[in-house]
Amino acid sequence: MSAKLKNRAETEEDQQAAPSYRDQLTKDDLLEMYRRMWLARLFDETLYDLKKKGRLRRGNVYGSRGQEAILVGTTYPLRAHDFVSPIHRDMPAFHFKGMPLEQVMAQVWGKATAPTRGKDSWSHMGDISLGLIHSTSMLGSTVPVACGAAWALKLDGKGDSVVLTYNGEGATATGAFHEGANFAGVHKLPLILVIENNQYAYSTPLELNVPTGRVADRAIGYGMPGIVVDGNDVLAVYDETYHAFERARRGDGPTLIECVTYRVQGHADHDETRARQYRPVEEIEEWEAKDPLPRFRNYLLGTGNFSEAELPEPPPEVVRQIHDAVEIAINSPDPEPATAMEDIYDESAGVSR
Amino acid sequence: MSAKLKNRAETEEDQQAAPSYRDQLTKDDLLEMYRRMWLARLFDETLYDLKKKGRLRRGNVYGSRGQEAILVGTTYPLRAHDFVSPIHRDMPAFHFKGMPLEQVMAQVWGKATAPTRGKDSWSHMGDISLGLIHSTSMLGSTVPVACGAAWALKLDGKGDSVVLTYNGEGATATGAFHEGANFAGVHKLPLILVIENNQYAYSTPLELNVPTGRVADRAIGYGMPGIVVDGNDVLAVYDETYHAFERARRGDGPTLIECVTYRVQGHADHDETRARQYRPVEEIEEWEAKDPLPRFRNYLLGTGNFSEAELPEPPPEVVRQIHDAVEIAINSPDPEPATAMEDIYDESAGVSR
Amino acid sequence: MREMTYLEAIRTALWEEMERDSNVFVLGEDIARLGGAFGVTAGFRDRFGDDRVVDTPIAETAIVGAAVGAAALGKRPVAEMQFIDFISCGFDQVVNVAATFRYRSGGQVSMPIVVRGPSGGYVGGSLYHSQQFEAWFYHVPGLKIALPATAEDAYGLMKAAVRDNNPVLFYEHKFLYRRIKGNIPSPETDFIVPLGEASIPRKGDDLTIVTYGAMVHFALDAAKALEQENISVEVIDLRTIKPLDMKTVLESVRKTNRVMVLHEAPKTGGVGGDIAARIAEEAFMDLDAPIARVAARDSFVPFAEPLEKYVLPSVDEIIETARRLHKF
Amino acid sequence: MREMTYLEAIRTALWEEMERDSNVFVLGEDIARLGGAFGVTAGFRDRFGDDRVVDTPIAETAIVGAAVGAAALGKRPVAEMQFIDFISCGFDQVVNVAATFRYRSGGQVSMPIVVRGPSGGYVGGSLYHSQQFEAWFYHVPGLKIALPATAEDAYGLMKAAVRDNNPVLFYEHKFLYRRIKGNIPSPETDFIVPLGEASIPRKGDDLTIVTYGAMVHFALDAAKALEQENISVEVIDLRTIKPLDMKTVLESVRKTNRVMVLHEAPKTGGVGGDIAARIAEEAFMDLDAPIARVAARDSFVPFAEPLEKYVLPSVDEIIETARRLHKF
Ligand SMILES: Cc1ncc(C[n+]2csc(CCOP(=O)(O)OP(=O)(O)O)c2C)c(N)n1
Ligand SMILES: Cc1ncc(C[n+]2csc(CCOP(=O)(O)OP(=O)(O)O)c2C)c(N)n1
Ligand SMILES: [Mg+2]
Ligand SMILES: [Mg+2]
Repeated sequence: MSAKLKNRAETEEDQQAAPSYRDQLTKDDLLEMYRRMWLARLFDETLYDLKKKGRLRRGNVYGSRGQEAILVGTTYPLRAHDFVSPIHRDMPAFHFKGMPLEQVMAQVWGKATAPTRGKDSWSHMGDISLGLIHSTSMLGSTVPVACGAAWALKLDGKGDSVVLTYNGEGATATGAFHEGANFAGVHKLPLILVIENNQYAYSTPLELNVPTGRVADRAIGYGMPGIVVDGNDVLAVYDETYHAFERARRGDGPTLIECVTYRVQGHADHDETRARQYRPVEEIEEWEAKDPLPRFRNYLLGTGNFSEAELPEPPPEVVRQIHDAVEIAINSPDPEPATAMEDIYDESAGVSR
Repeated sequence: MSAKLKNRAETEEDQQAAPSYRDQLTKDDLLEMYRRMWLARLFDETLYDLKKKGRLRRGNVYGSRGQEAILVGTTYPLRAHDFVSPIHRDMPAFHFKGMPLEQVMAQVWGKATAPTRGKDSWSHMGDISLGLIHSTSMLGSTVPVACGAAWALKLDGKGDSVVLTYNGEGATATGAFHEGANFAGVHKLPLILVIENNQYAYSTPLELNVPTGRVADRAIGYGMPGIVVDGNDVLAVYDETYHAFERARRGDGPTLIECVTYRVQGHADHDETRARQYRPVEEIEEWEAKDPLPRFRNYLLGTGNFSEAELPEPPPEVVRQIHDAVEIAINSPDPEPATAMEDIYDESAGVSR
Repeated sequence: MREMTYLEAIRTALWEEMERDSNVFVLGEDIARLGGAFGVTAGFRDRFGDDRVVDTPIAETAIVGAAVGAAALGKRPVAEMQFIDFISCGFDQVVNVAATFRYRSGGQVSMPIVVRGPSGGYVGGSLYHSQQFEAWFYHVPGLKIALPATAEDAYGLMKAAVRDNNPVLFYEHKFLYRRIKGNIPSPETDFIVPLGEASIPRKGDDLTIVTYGAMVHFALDAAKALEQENISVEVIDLRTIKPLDMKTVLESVRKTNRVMVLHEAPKTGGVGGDIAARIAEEAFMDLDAPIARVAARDSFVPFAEPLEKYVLPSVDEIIETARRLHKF
Repeated sequence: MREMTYLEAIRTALWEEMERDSNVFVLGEDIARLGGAFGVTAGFRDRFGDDRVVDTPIAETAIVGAAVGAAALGKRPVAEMQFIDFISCGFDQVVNVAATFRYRSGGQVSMPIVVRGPSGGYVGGSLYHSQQFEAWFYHVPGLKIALPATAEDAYGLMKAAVRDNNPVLFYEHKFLYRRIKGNIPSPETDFIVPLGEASIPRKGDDLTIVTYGAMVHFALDAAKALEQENISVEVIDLRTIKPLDMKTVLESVRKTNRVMVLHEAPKTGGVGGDIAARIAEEAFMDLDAPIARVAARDSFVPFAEPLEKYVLPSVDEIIETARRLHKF
């Protein structure tokens, strides 16, 4: 009845049998991943900076600094027909899944050109045609929705498509997370639960949301593999995500991947001061030293396949890309007031009789 | 950080070290447990019978037939200052925790003398002075409430008191169960989660609520021991419950005890026909043969300490007890209509200024 | 024409919609193997298979959420709450995920889901199997709410709900499930009852009762009794409260000049207050008497029969209120 | 007297109640180590310790449920929702567990819990950080609901809420947190504001505005402007909508004969409909004009400033409506 599940990473045979997908990455792939890590970093830095300068008008900035390896490593294996549901700390993921950067920025500025047309803020957006599923503020609530998306794919015979959700370790305490993860486990849905375990939920340390300190322990009850991976190692994250994709595509059901990392900044831009009070500054410094960007760069240099010049810090085209997107967003039109009343209902006839 | 938890029953050293509390039960204890098993059985049979005869007026009967060993084994270690929250299939547990049987029956008949004074039905009752915490219909929702009760005990320095909740295996799929169990794990509360795994939630087989088929697997994520015990063996259940009590009293936090059993009847009295259609009749028969009552009786006889005459089937005083309670309940007054508007608010002044 | 009970009418509507459109599927607790606690989906699993008739874990948040996710990808899920009372456990998904989805998507995504289940009292269901808290959802933009009173409407509204591109909460009344029958048009007629159109099951001149759900039958009983007293009552069955057919209501009020709003939910904060306020706003000068509200007392639905009777509205109360209105 | 902001007043009231009664404790997300997202419980952990200032997992159902369980055993918990919007995730515990507990216990058990948190719009919080869906709870028997508009009331109502033996939902308005100040009586006076008593922050003769929460300030601004036009406005601040002080409302209406009900929540299904219906029932003959309702448009609270402004009520809208009422 109950196949006792072990964490895959702990199963030796499995580890040996598993192909290392990272070895199949080309030099172009690696350069693109490097570029994306920088894009995420600069996205974060730019918005922090503009917020400080009072140029953001409204809304908070939930930074992903230090978590770039997760965003890049989990999105890189995705194809157009896969689905992703990013949450507050995953803004760059929208772009990595196909949303033009100026649209992501337009959302930050609440512009008419944003996917929500200024209706909602920050990460509460999506674009189904790009495989981006909208989330709400309520933590954990994307998981049930992702189950439904996976069910739709199943009904349409799209067995090759996979749905990926992000959650912080704190969000795994919610009932919504549990009901969704359990639903996925029961019905063996093609779902990947990426947990960004950055050690804190706002001010709340890991152990106050996750009793064992190990989110992957939850996976056992859901009958799915629970993988623990170094979340600051982009290629390790890539590898585990790829494995999970393969598993889902084979019909073997969902996987939980706990990416262990650290939130080096405050919970949001307004939290910088307090975030250095409710936790040890040494802890922050320790993790800043594990910054995934120089780490990846050093790795690439170490392979001997890359020159210093090929790995600029930052890549100038990324700087330009971010800059242009911000400019476009800022210069885009605000929504007309009366559009506030549009799209509450779909007024179309529905399906024909 | 994360102590890898094993199911205690699987840890050999632990099993050897653990004292067998059942050995400390006296002959009187065993006779009392035998009597209680019969009380639960007759409670069930009587209400089924009266419902069939149309004498119940309103409400369904959720039977506990076949699950008596759990009700008796988990309540026997309880002291007056412990707390219990029974749910729909646990009606006899109210009595085992101190509620006079005629009161339990009065609740079934919606009488003015019932703990809810006719306001609510079946198991949605309690008596805080007896350590019985009220539940609602919404499955899983007692677990958060139990956490709060445990917190109150903690604030009052009543470290010796323990809170015990019941849930079906199906209810462990709810968000409320998860949030409560996780809360208890995080705060190491003196809570015992008894899971009556009777293989079905209404018509839904175990695996559609519990992906691994093993509820105890969930305990791992909650950082608590997850024990699996033969739910038809009253002394095994007693032993494991006692262990969990000791653990809670030592300050070692919550325990999940999965009692494996079977719902030999329908989900409720109205479900008898369909319950033999949505599952194999052979399965039912197989489990009927594992009836915990004859099993316990045979065990007692086998010890050589009991004569056949000491273990009547059923004990006549229990028959009388049930009969009397029903008579009292039926002859008790109905609530006055206008009392429907009482106790919506506590009109008293609250705490003094 | 096919004679069927209210319950069979719902079952038939769902069945036919699943036959018609392979995007329609049903999910919920015990709906496949059991065919639902009340049998609304009996036989569905054999006909449509496990992929379109989905037994779920006990998890209302996941049930509603899964419906939302499937709808975002073009499906038309119908989610059952075993009792509508349990919608409180999936509340966030209804009000914050489903209702807002189209809005948040800037109009890109439609949300054609139906959340249905047995509601209402008068069957001894007690606090958690008798609720009709439709007012919670009435307050939330983006939702629609249907509460059929007859078998025909249950059939026609369910078809409209499944075909609508918005989230529809479908309050079936368990008291009516097997108590009433109706003549259901044959599937070829493709009969539906559009959401947002009230019906007038009884015409009258002296006063209007605006109501919905099981209370329609109470209103009709009262109207019949009042006929003896030469009080001519018009009964409006709203059928859906969201959208709300104020046109029909106002036309009637302008004719009768006296109106009673009637519902089964507790009076305070019920939909009746809002409807009364709208009538007062839009037909103030037409009113010859204060608008009366008849509703449950502000309590929970208790278990014991004398208590339940005391709390829920009765035909007698409607009659008395009508007399008072008429005399005013 | 101590001058403090609205937020400090709440913080001080909670602090003093915890000093006074060791049964009072607070729980919620980030309330101990952080002192709360807005700092309402800043410093509490140091003073009262981890047992009485409890950082919880992200689990609103568990937070409300734990409050309920502790209250059943005699404690007086105050649970924070980091934003009141997240109460949708603990909804079942509020409406089905807390609200009903005393009833289900046949009167044995009291349920002295407070569920509090920042609510309301006008700060760019968007759909999930701007809600004021108090109407959901207004409809549920067994609950009380306070929505203070001033620092003094925030202080006095919080003290009353903590001391009350029933579940109280305490809607703090985040727009007011640091924007307004008040003079708070010293603790020795043991000042409280009883639940269920409206205040009249401005007397007037021509029309009455019945409102609560942040809208009180909008009403006062409008009244001031209307004074220029010789329209004398009486403003009633309900302070709690459950219990509802109809006595004060009716007295005012009988004097002014014209009334506007004003709230920040969407109009349809809002508390305003119920209050308007009650006024019409109880003072029909005193009304010289239809009761007006001013509320948010039936939409969600959108993010972009032009959109948020369009949806939420404005002082201008109140002024225009008052003029219309006055002319009627
Ligand atoms: C249901 C719910 N409760 C509370 C919040 C408020 N909140 C927003 S972010 C956050 C912390 C999230 O922590 P975690 O899940 O670990 O993600 P992280 O921010 O660390 O990436 C909280 C409590 C929320 N958004 N949703
Ligand atoms: C939240 C919620 N959803 C649905 C129900 C309807 N319901 C009542 S009992 C039941 C099955 C319970 O199964 P399980 O938890 O295994 O307990 P058992 O009846 O087998 O003892 C269901 C679905 C409910 N009471 N609460
Ligand atoms: Mg985190
Ligand atoms: Mg079961």
